[in-house]
Amino acid sequence: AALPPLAKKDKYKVGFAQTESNNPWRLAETKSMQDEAAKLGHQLVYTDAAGSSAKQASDVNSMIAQGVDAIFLPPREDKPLVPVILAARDAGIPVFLIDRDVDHTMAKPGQDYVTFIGSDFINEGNRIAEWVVKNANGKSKIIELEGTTGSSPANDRKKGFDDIIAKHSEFKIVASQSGDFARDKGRQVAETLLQAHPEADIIYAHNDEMALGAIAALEAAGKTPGKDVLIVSIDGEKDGVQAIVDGKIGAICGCSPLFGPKAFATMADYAAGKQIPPFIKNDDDFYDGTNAKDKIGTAF
Amino acid sequence: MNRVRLVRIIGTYGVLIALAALVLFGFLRYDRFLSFYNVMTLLRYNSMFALVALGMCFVIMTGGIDLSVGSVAALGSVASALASPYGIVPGLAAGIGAGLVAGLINAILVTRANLMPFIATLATMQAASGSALLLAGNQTVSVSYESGFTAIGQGNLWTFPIPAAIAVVAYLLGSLVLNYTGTGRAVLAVGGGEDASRLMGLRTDRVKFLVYVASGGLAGLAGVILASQFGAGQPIEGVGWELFAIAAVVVGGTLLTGGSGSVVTTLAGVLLLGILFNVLNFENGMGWISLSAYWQSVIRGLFLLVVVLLQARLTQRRLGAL
Amino acid sequence: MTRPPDGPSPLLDMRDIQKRFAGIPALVDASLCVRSGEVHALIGQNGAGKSTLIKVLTGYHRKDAGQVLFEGKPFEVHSPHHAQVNGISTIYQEINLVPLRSVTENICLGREKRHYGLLDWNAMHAEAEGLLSRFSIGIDVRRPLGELNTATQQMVAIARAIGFSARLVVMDEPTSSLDEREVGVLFSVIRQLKAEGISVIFVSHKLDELYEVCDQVTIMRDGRTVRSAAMEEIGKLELVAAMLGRDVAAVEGHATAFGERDRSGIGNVMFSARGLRAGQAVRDVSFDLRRGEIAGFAGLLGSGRTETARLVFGADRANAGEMTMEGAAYNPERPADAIVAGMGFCTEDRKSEGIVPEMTVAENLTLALLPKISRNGVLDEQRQREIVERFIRELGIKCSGPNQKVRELSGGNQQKVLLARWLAMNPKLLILDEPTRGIDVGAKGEIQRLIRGLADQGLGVLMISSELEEIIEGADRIFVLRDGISVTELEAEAANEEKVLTAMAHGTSASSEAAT
Amino acid sequence: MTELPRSYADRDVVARSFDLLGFLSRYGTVIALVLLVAFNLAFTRNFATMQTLNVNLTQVCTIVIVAVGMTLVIATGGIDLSVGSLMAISGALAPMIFMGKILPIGNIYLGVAAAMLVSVLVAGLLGLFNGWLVARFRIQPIVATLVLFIAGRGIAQVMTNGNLQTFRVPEFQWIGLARPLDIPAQVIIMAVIVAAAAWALKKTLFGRCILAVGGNEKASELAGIAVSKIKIAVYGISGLCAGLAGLIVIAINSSSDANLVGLGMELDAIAAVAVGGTLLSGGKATIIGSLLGALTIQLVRYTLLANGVPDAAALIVKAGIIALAVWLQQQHRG
Ligand SMILES: Nc1ncnc2c1ncn2[C@@H]1O[C@H](COP(=O)(O)OP(=O)(O)OP(=O)(O)O)[C@@H](O)[C@H]1O
Ligand SMILES: Nc1ncnc2c1ncn2[C@@H]1O[C@H](COP(=O)(O)OP(=O)(O)OP(=O)(O)O)[C@@H](O)[C@H]1O
Ligand SMILES: [Mg+2]
Ligand SMILES: [Mg+2]
Repeated sequence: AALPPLAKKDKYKVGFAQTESNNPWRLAETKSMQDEAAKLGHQLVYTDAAGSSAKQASDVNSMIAQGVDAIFLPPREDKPLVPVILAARDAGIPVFLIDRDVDHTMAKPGQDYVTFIGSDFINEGNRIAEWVVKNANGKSKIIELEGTTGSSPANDRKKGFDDIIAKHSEFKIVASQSGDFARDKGRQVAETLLQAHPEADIIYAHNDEMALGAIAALEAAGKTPGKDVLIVSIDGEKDGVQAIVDGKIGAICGCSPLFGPKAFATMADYAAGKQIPPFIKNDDDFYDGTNAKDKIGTAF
Repeated sequence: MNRVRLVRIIGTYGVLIALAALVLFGFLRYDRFLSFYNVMTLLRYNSMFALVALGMCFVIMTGGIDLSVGSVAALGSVASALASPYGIVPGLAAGIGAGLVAGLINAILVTRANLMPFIATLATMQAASGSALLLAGNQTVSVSYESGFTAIGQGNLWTFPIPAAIAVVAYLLGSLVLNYTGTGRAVLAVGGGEDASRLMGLRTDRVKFLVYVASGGLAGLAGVILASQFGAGQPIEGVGWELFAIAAVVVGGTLLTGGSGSVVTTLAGVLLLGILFNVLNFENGMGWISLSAYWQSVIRGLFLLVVVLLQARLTQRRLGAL
Repeated sequence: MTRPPDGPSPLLDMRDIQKRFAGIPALVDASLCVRSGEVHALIGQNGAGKSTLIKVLTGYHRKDAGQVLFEGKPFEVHSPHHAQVNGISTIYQEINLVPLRSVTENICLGREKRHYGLLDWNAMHAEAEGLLSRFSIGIDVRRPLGELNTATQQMVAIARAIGFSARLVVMDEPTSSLDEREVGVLFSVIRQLKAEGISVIFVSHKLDELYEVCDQVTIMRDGRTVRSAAMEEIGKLELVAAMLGRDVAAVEGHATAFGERDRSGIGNVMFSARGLRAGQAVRDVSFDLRRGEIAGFAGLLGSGRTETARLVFGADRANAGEMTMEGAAYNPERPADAIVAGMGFCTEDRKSEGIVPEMTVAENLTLALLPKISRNGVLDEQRQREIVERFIRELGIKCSGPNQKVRELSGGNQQKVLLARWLAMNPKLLILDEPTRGIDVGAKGEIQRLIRGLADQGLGVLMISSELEEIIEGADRIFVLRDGISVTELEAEAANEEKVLTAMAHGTSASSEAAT
Repeated sequence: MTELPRSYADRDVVARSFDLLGFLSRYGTVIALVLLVAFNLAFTRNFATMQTLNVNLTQVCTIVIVAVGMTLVIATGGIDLSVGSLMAISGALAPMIFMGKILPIGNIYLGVAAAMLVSVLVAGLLGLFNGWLVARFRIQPIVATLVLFIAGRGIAQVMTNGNLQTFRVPEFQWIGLARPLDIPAQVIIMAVIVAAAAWALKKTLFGRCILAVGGNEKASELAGIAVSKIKIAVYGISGLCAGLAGLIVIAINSSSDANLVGLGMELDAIAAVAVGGTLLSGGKATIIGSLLGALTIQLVRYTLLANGVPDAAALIVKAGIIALAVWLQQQHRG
């Protein structure tokens, strides 16, 4: 089967099947989509899967049943959403994946879905690890605060980071535990790990929220974040970038959730019959001491 | 006497009436609500919950509870995904087998170690979740598309979704067991008075043992469908399924204290809650008010409240005489 | 101890059974020997160990030592199920059925009728109806058991036990919640069983009954079998003496419990009810009660006595009617109101409405007294201890101490704790619903004397009892209820069994008008 | 003779022949705690420090506070699934008040006081609502509180539109950050609550009534106890405790996230109560037990984290320890 076409219209009814709304990053993403739809006058059918791939698939199914014109989908996992992507294709509805891709052995961009717009989580891990290697200044014992166990950003951000660190024998990951992408849990885990590994002097958190939790943990333990312990993370939310400005976080690899403009522009291009590349990469910012102050405006 | 019987009937079938009302509402309000596609995908998706709720229903009728069903389903999905390259039967066997093992552990904890069901199954819930993650290496596990395994979740019998057909068969069997076998009666008797049942010569432990194992097996089967329907074993799926199942069972008019309940109305409870999600999605599509996800949970909570209050009124009258 | 005369080997032979609970002995050296086709009485004071012995026999408790022979072979029972399969069918002291399930299910549970492997409901309903008709009970067997009154439930339990084709039927106080007519029916069924060669173990505190049906008697005291004899060989006084462990002369002294009563102390009307009505059970009940008077409620089972008492105590709300207490209008919305007005209510359903099983004797005893033994919401433990110890002493509650769990007490002692709960609050009006149900003769006398003594001090007592003797001897005035209507009022002097019985069966509301 | 747990007799025999087991079970939770501490002293680096104590105590505070309310609810034979959502509501409400989003309040102290009072009270009121459903309509507690479990977090999210609220308000955050006498403020709060509740359950009329209602509702009603009021009250108290715990969580983190505050708290608290030896069926309860139970669970978590046990395996170990602890607890229960 070929990719279904999209008729050229002024107003579309488009579906946006969000995976969850329990962290600032997702909220920013949703808001960006909604704002852009409102700006362009499209009707956005928005669902929230509350963190369940199965529910997300069912949400997409209900969009297909409602006969939306196109679907924007940030698939929660790379495999479970494939069947509904194919179902949408068969129902003649083009699907645009945003922020996460699916398994290419099961569904192919440009064939089963239009394209994938987003970042590369492994690459984010790589970039932040490279920064650490360059800027550690003799610090070397790393505590890693992982995202939700089993979730793909956690797996990829870990892989991207660990792969680079493995190549530099002077660094050592002394502990790596899940903080569930959440500030409170991140704080508690950091407190415990710092207790058990007092020699640790670098903390790598899979997102800013956990990094902020780690800062609270350090302060409670009487250490100075940024000085005694170097903190790096991923995402680039405002509080995080502000922490760079304050000297508490060393660097953050951005991962922009503001997909709205790019997503709808891509849809318009597709309707206009333009050739869409299979992967539209987000140009993620990278924040560190040199630019945080200037770029804080671009943080979400 | 006639009035009593009437009240009893309304009490039992109240959920059916609510279900009909909700469907009618959806039909009148949304264009494609009763479209073939929507109905079939709805049935396909909710078949998993139906199976889990069936097991839960039996456990609750004995006066117990099984919090582990969600993570056991996740475990089952991983196990069956791992076994799926070997074909449908190994896939099924692995998923159901994993569920049975988990159910067996629950059964042993409850009947041999005499743990309170809430705690025993809470522990199993965590252990099953951990096992699923370990087994899957913290990732989703692809199922094999070659072995035909995906037919269980994605295939059709003529035009009827296979998983829904499985659920229907399971409910028919469940209803038969409950109403026409000694074991079924024993389930209700144990829930109605465990000590009395034991003194009456029932092997209460055996009955409880059976329901937990069955619940585990059904959760495992739901896991197989999960893996097959979505093409992947998912170790972190299944969160909150237990509460969905409990809500469905209660909405279906089964007493949480045990001793009284019905299989058919449990299915109606599942559909009622499942259709509610669907209605909320359709409401979003209307574009009048774009309900945020947050409002949806508020509405779901309120809906549960209304149904439960209704049930309470009816059962209170039904049991008022006691 | 005496063994029964030799003959063919007995059906059941329990020897030197021992059983301890948390170190405290319940059975020290208990033996029981029952022959085929024999009705065997098992008697003893409250807490003597009768129920425990039975539960050892049926595998509910595991014995610590001793030997059981059944049908001549050693019998190691490990569960009630196992006992039932082996032909021992039991009715336990507390009704042990499942209230939410239908009568049929309760009767047929565990031996369902099948048709092609599936349950045959029609056959089961028919069987249930058939069994119940042996007791001349015609009810809708599809109804949940819990909707029936206590007596009918008890009959269902008996029907269930009879329904198993058992070799031995054990009945632990089956008659305590039955009235005379039903007891009669039960006895004819027991005789029928006997004729079929089935043995019966029969536990009861109503000694007169024993002489009617039993062939043999075994007497227990403090966990020991003290005597076993043929029923006709042993007189009633001798029985009592053996139970209590005293000599016959000492027992003879207080044979009648209530004794002669001086009615001059009875005062003015304290409480009155006019035209009470609530649902189907209570349709038109009027009565009054004077200070220091014991008013008895007589009636057949289901005549609405309990329901009336619950209305008076505020446990249920009346649809119509008026009540006055000490001259003022009285309209209780909940039991707390009645307690404030100075009433106490000792329920007939000790297990589900009376005791709090996990709590101690002390806590149970002071449950209705809490506001009085606390200051600013804080409990005064000193006072609690004083009160509890006094009542344990006065009522002779057999327990290891105030801190023993109530559920570990024998049935009769639980009943005493309940009574004490209400006596302790020093009420003006005490409603006693079957106050001596399941209480041994010794204790029964004590309780009856106690009631009388309290009445003498000005307490008004409303006593419901299915034992006609208790009502006629104990009450100063008797109200007879029939089908939820108070039909007759009788003064004690004028009352005799025949009159009361006639009123219970045929009484007209005409005489109730006469009473008002 | 009333209902006996099945193995009453069997257990009795066992208890006599192995007195050791009897002893073990009576002090099951304490022994589990001691063993955990011993294990950590031997194998966990840097364990014997004040800071470790601090970390564990501050982390366990919120669970203990919620578990106290939960213990009372469970003592009446109920259960409260809504605590996590109530934490989220109070956690969302407080910053809105002291940051002046609802009503501009000039004085920061006044604002903070109002924020604390109002948000805890709102949680308490919602608790009363739970109790009302349970007492008035006889809805089974799991279901009655499931309503707010689902809707409550939604309400908190709607209030904040799901957004994170961040703040730096020391006047408020003392509740999570201050250290009078070098003891963290929330630890003191926890200690006071535990002591008060333990005392109330043992020594007061209210406590006795709670246990009576849990032990036999009909009998309590007939003994003149206002069963409905007691039930409503315990759910109210549970709500208050949850509200307070919500404030502590947001104070420590300088931020309130309606999506996450108190997530999963109900199960942690119930597990703590059960491990502590309170019967989930009601009628028997121990507050100190719940404290010990929470500490045990906390220490297990700490041990596993500190020793680098991966999350997945940690889940299994934790499950095993909970089951074992409750089983041990149950052995001496008469
Ligand atoms: N489960 C138990 N735990 C502890 N003690 C018990 C238990 N069951 C019975 N007992 C004790 O064993 C003794 C015998 O009790 P049992 O119930 O056998 O008496 P009974 O002869 O049937 O009395 P009643 O006539 O009052 O029914 C009593 O002292 C009682 O307290
Ligand atoms: N729970 C119930 N459900 C339905 N009917 C009931 C219930 N309890 C009692 N009844 C009916 O109410 C009527 C009066 O019962 P009640 O218990 O007051 O009689 P009673 O004279 O006190 O007899 P008992 O000796 O059994 O206490 C009976 O017809 C009985 O069947
Ligand atoms: Mg007895
Ligand atoms: Mg009665």
